[in-house]
Amino acid sequence: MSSPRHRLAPARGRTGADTPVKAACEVLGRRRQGPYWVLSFAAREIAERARPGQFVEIAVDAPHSLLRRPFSIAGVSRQGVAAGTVDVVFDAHGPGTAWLSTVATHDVLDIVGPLGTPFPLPQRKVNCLLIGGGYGSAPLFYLGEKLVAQGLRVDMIVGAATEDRILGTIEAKRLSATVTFTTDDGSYGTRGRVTDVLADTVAATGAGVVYACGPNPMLRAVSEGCVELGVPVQVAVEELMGCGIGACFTCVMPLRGRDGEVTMRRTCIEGPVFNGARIAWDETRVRLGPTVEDEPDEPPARPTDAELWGER
Amino acid sequence: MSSPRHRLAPARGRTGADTPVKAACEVLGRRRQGPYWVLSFAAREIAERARPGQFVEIAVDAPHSLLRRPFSIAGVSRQGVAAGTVDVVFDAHGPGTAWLSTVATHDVLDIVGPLGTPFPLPQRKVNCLLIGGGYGSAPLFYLGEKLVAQGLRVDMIVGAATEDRILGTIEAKRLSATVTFTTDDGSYGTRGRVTDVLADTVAATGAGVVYACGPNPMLRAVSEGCVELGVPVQVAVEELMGCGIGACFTCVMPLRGRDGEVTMRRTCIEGPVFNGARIAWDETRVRLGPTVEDEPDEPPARPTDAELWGER
Amino acid sequence: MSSDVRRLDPAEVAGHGADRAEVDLSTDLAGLALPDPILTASGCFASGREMDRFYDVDRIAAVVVKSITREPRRGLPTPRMAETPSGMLNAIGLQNPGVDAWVAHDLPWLAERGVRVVASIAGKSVADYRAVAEALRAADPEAATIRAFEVNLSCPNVEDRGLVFACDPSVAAEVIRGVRSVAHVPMLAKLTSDVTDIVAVARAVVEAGADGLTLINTVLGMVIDPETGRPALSNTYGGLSGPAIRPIAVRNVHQVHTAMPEVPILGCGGVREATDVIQFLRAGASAVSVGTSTFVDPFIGPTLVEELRTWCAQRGIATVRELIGTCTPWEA
Amino acid sequence: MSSDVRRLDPAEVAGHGADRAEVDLSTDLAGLALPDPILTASGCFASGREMDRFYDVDRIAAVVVKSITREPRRGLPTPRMAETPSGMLNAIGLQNPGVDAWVAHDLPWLAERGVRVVASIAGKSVADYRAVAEALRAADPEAATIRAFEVNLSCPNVEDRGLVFACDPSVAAEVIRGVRSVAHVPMLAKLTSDVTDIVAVARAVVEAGADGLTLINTVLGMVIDPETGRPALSNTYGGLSGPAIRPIAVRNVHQVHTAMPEVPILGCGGVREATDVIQFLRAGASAVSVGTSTFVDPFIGPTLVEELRTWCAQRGIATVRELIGTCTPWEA
Ligand SMILES: Cc1cc2nc3c(=O)[nH]c(=O)nc-3n(C[C@H](O)[C@H](O)[C@H](O)COP(=O)(O)OP(=O)(O)OC[C@H]3O[C@@H](n4cnc5c(N)ncnc54)[C@H](O)[C@@H]3O)c2cc1C
Ligand SMILES: Cc1cc2nc3c(=O)[nH]c(=O)nc-3n(C[C@H](O)[C@H](O)[C@H](O)COP(=O)(O)OP(=O)(O)OC[C@H]3O[C@@H](n4cnc5c(N)ncnc54)[C@H](O)[C@@H]3O)c2cc1C
Ligand SMILES: Cc1cc2nc3c(=O)[nH]c(=O)nc-3n(C[C@H](O)[C@H](O)[C@H](O)COP(=O)(O)O)c2cc1C
Ligand SMILES: Cc1cc2nc3c(=O)[nH]c(=O)nc-3n(C[C@H](O)[C@H](O)[C@H](O)COP(=O)(O)O)c2cc1C
Ligand code: FES
Ligand code: FES
Repeated sequence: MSSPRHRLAPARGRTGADTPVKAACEVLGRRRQGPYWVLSFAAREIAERARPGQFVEIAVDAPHSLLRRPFSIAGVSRQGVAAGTVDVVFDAHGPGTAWLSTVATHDVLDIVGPLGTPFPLPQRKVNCLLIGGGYGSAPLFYLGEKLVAQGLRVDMIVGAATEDRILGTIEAKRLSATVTFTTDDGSYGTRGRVTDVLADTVAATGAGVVYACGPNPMLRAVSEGCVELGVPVQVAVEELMGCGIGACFTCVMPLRGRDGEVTMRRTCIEGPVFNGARIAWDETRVRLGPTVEDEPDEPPARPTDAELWGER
Repeated sequence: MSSPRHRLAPARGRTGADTPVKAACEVLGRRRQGPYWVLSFAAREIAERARPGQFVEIAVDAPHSLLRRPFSIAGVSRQGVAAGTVDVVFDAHGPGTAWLSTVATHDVLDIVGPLGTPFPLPQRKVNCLLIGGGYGSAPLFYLGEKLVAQGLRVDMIVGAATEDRILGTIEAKRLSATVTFTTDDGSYGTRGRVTDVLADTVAATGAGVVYACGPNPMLRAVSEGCVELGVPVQVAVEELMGCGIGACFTCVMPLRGRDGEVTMRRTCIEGPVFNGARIAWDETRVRLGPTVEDEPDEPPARPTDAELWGER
Repeated sequence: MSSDVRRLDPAEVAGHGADRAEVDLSTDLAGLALPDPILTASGCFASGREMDRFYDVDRIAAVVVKSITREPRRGLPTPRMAETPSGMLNAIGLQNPGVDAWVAHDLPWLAERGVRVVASIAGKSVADYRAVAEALRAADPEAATIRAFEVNLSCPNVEDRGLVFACDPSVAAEVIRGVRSVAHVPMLAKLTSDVTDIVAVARAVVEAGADGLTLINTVLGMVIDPETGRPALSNTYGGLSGPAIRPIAVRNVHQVHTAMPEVPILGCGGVREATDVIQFLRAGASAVSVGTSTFVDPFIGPTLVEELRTWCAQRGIATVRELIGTCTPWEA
Repeated sequence: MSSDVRRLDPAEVAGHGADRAEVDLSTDLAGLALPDPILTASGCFASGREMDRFYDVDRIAAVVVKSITREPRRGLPTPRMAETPSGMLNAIGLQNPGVDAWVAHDLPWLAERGVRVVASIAGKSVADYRAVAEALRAADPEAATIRAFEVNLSCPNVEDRGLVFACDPSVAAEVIRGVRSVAHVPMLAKLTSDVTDIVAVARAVVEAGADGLTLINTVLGMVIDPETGRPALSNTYGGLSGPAIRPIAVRNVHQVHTAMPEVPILGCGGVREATDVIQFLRAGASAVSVGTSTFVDPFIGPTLVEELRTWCAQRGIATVRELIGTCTPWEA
């Protein structure tokens, strides 16, 4: 790809590995993946700093739109010909994402990132169950690669409303020891929600930790399921974001501290990855989607949150 | 050009020859002409109805922009391979015109037109002097073709600030018996304003009518010059337009009626072509630009407004 | 496609759903029966004739004509407008031919074309307003064409800048009483949002005899040319309109409807798409009027009617009237 | 490039004109000397620390921090925001840790970083406001960090919806007198445009002891989800901000400056580009504060400073102060 990348101004911001930058990013490609779009862009500083679970904020040029749009980082390349590339996977449903689905290779996007908290990686050996819903699976593949590279066993549950909305069947199979697919209508895999198979899968895979990303009602159900099962759970939530950088306080989730007190935490800077057991779901507007039907028999001993990554 | 024109919806509106339509128009090309842009688009209904002096209103997609932008029709093709093509010439100076300078061939523009009053054509044989300033020359070439086709002699004065802002040197020479170029800085043709050469040119060409298009201060000077010379003058003025279709009353010019009373007339529907002698320039914000320096000696007998086209 | 080119085209949407034809779009606005809830906004549709070049304007549910004053008004000098982010600023100064000329020239044309007219009345004094209403009643005593009055209490562009009737509940009420005493048709009071308490003004004019309310007129604003330091408008200040003010307009409608659910409201401000109409209806409006969007799309009225029909059909909504006032606040 | 990607980049413009370095951007805001006229807007820069991830926030002329209340505030439930045409609507409910926690955690960091702070004070009663001011004075008696107070009289999101201090001149004045009695730094009163007569409110608070005014806070608005009929915000109404309201803000500044030319004004509302800053200065503001645009561009503050420098240099303007109040209305 003959790229005018050298003409782009350097990203603005600090050089620290944990700080976000604002960069003019050349679009390297945009392609369909099932019902979703995969967008790749050149963003060396973001690629170097990104960790799974973090997101970027992309300025969109949709009519009369003002605010950036947040997207989870679905993957980065740090080496080789594609070094400095960042991918996001998105669903074109509103004006901003519709506009994004029309950008052309070599267009330049204004992007801020990486933002938010990454998924914490286990500090000890444990089997990891990754649960993705819709485009929420994208960042989990990125996480899964890290976990596998760390020598951990990864299993997945990938859910969607219908077969054609399942993201990354092949990636899921390649990455994980086992994959369970669920669809609401049974058009692919097990009929039902991801939580319908949660307990069985945890039991079957000996999962010691669950990571989930997808619609908030799914995350609520997964979190509550994991609490019942006694499995630590980290979820990457979505909330309306005015800024994505911690400045506006629009994106809050109620989190219960160890003292039981609930405080409103900004999803964009204290999240989007939260301990799912700590979210005071009752105080959110997130209505329980699917419910866990089966009670697990005799859960195996598993590491606690504290053992895994210190308290979060 | 392999065109998806057949996919475009038909223009909306009435079928009468004197009514405007709203059409989705495919861009056929966009090219530089000196400092200006020439934009060609497919608009069969507009091409068929357009007459010189009329304009179109183009919806622009500049950030946060709402209103259409008006542009004089610089030419149309009614026959041959380019049938149904309309050209406009524009200067990219603000966000709307900057955006327009980025449209690509096959893009679809939303255009309303033709709008406004055309230049009235003389009903008797008379020499015509056409005076254009900047991009204002564009519609005059279109007018000039009509006049020449009617067997009339056409002469031109083409003015601009500097040589590189003169539009259509070749077109001007091809069309007219004589062309006088003026530039403010003398970089091309006569140094000065178009009005500096007005009296001489009128005398030399025996012009019986003046048509002018360009910045309003130039039109004021030309109008006042023509009044002094006793030559009928038709000018196509510019005023801020909210709608271009007569609905908002933002675009008014003060016109003096035969009774001496001044009324505010909408440029978009009762203009943009007005009898320059009727405009109450004193009551406008248009400050006199150039002034006519030389008094003409003994102007030849010329047809009056009434004789040319009935009172306007 | 351009920013204000709409995606949905009536020709396209006409194919969808079998029940489109069955959707009942009719509504009632303060006793005025309307085939659909899409009206024009005063000052944004001129006399009606200009728009008739594009399509038969009797297709419009009702045309709210440009405000009419007792005497002819020349209006303000240019510049009269400026574009703003997602909006525009205008100061026209109520240019109009005066009620006598309007009755002589515009009314007959509208009558002949069978247009349902809402006559917008403006003035500098209570006597002015009443005189216009009287002249209109005299010209159309049977209300064959003029089906309602809209009393423009809120134009910020009149010469006497201190006097914006709609800013003072008692002054506004006085005007309404004046017009009421001679009005032979339902009367809407058009208010401005530029007040501390819109509900207080609304209450005052309703008590004075307004049959309904038009909410809202433009919001007072200003643009300065950074280079010259001159106001963009010759009048210094002007009225802000268009999508930029839509959230302000919806809020006003909701506030007034919540306080006085029985008062019919004509919603106005930034309507551009069918979903905007739905917002106004749910907030409590019985119909909407479309202003600035007409400048961008002369076909906006008929287009919105078709979009609205499709929107309702797709959701199994049998009549738009069932949407009015159906905004449900979140439980605390 | 995207709609809100700005064309001018400081790195690019830095090359222009030899006199850029000589342009004097410094200004004075009610006795507070500032190196340039670009401040942050309350509630749009959090505590300062979040933005310091991008650049040294002590580069900002002054940081107006998120409004501080006596007690900690949890704020409102989500949804707290909605996008609108060229703007946004928000209802945060003044989430903040309370003055004690702010003094304990935020102030020391700001002090250490040498940030010039304007402390925004909010409350539910005069006593509340005064208590916050007292606590702030106690924490920084020498005004080493807290250089001014901004009294937020206009937040429409407090629980007690009837009580918007800035809507009533006498109530607003009472708050200002309360804070004045304990304030040790210049005090700005932040007003809302949602009143019938902004000049009356401005006059009342100035007479009560405000050293300057911040104009304006957000404009009350509403968005309804057309599908569900729910307000887009859990609070039903929210504050409209961003470029959409800029013409309203400029008008307020011009009105108040025209009536009281000697009163310093901090302009606020929809600032996005250098030319917007010029509009506010010409309308009569001594400086501006930037809110919503920060959400779109974290670097907006430093960028505006560079753009402003270039704008002035290109026009031979030696000091931005010479622009203040230089709007010349058209001759009639
Ligand atoms: C941390 C985070 C990560 C995300 N990752 C992805 C991703 O990887 N792929 C993807 O397709 N989408 C993702 N989303 C959702 C995505 O941001 C929205 O789909 C997008 O903003 C919608 O913009 P729109 O203009 O198309 O739609 P509209 O609905 O018109 O947007 C209007 C406003 O609502 C906001 N909004 C709408 N939907 C959402 C949502 N679900 N979450 C947050 N804000 C929303 C928009 O940002 C905008 O401000 C993520 C959201 C968050 C918060
Ligand atoms: C009848 C008519 C015919 C015209 N024909 C041509 C033409 O053939 N070629 C050409 O280059 N220009 C023409 N213009 C001017 C052209 O419309 C403006 O240059 C254009 O609208 C500027 O838009 P912008 O967004 O680039 O600039 P901005 O200055 O940012 O525009 C802001 C607003 O001001 C209006 N505006 C700005 N300049 C003018 C102007 N000179 N006249 C009217 N409105 C203006 C815009 O329409 C817009 O509403 C014509 C104007 C009129 C009224
Ligand atoms: C150019 C223009 C002229 C207007 N003239 C009038 C008028 O004469 N009488 C009136 O009551 N309202 C007038 N208005 C206000 C509109 O009727 C309407 O209330 C306002 O523009 C908000 O609606 P919109 O956002 O759909 O334009 C005018 C508005 C514009 C933009
Ligand atoms: C998310 C958000 C939170 C805000 N919080 C406060 C606040 O706590 N105190 C205050 O005085 N103003 C607050 N404001 C108002 C801003 O300070 C500013 O007055 C307003 O947004 C207009 O400026 P803008 O258009 O530049 O955003 C807030 C605005 C927004 C958008
Ligand atoms: S989105 Fe602004 S604080 Fe999180
Ligand atoms: S531009 Fe609207 S009436 Fe002429």
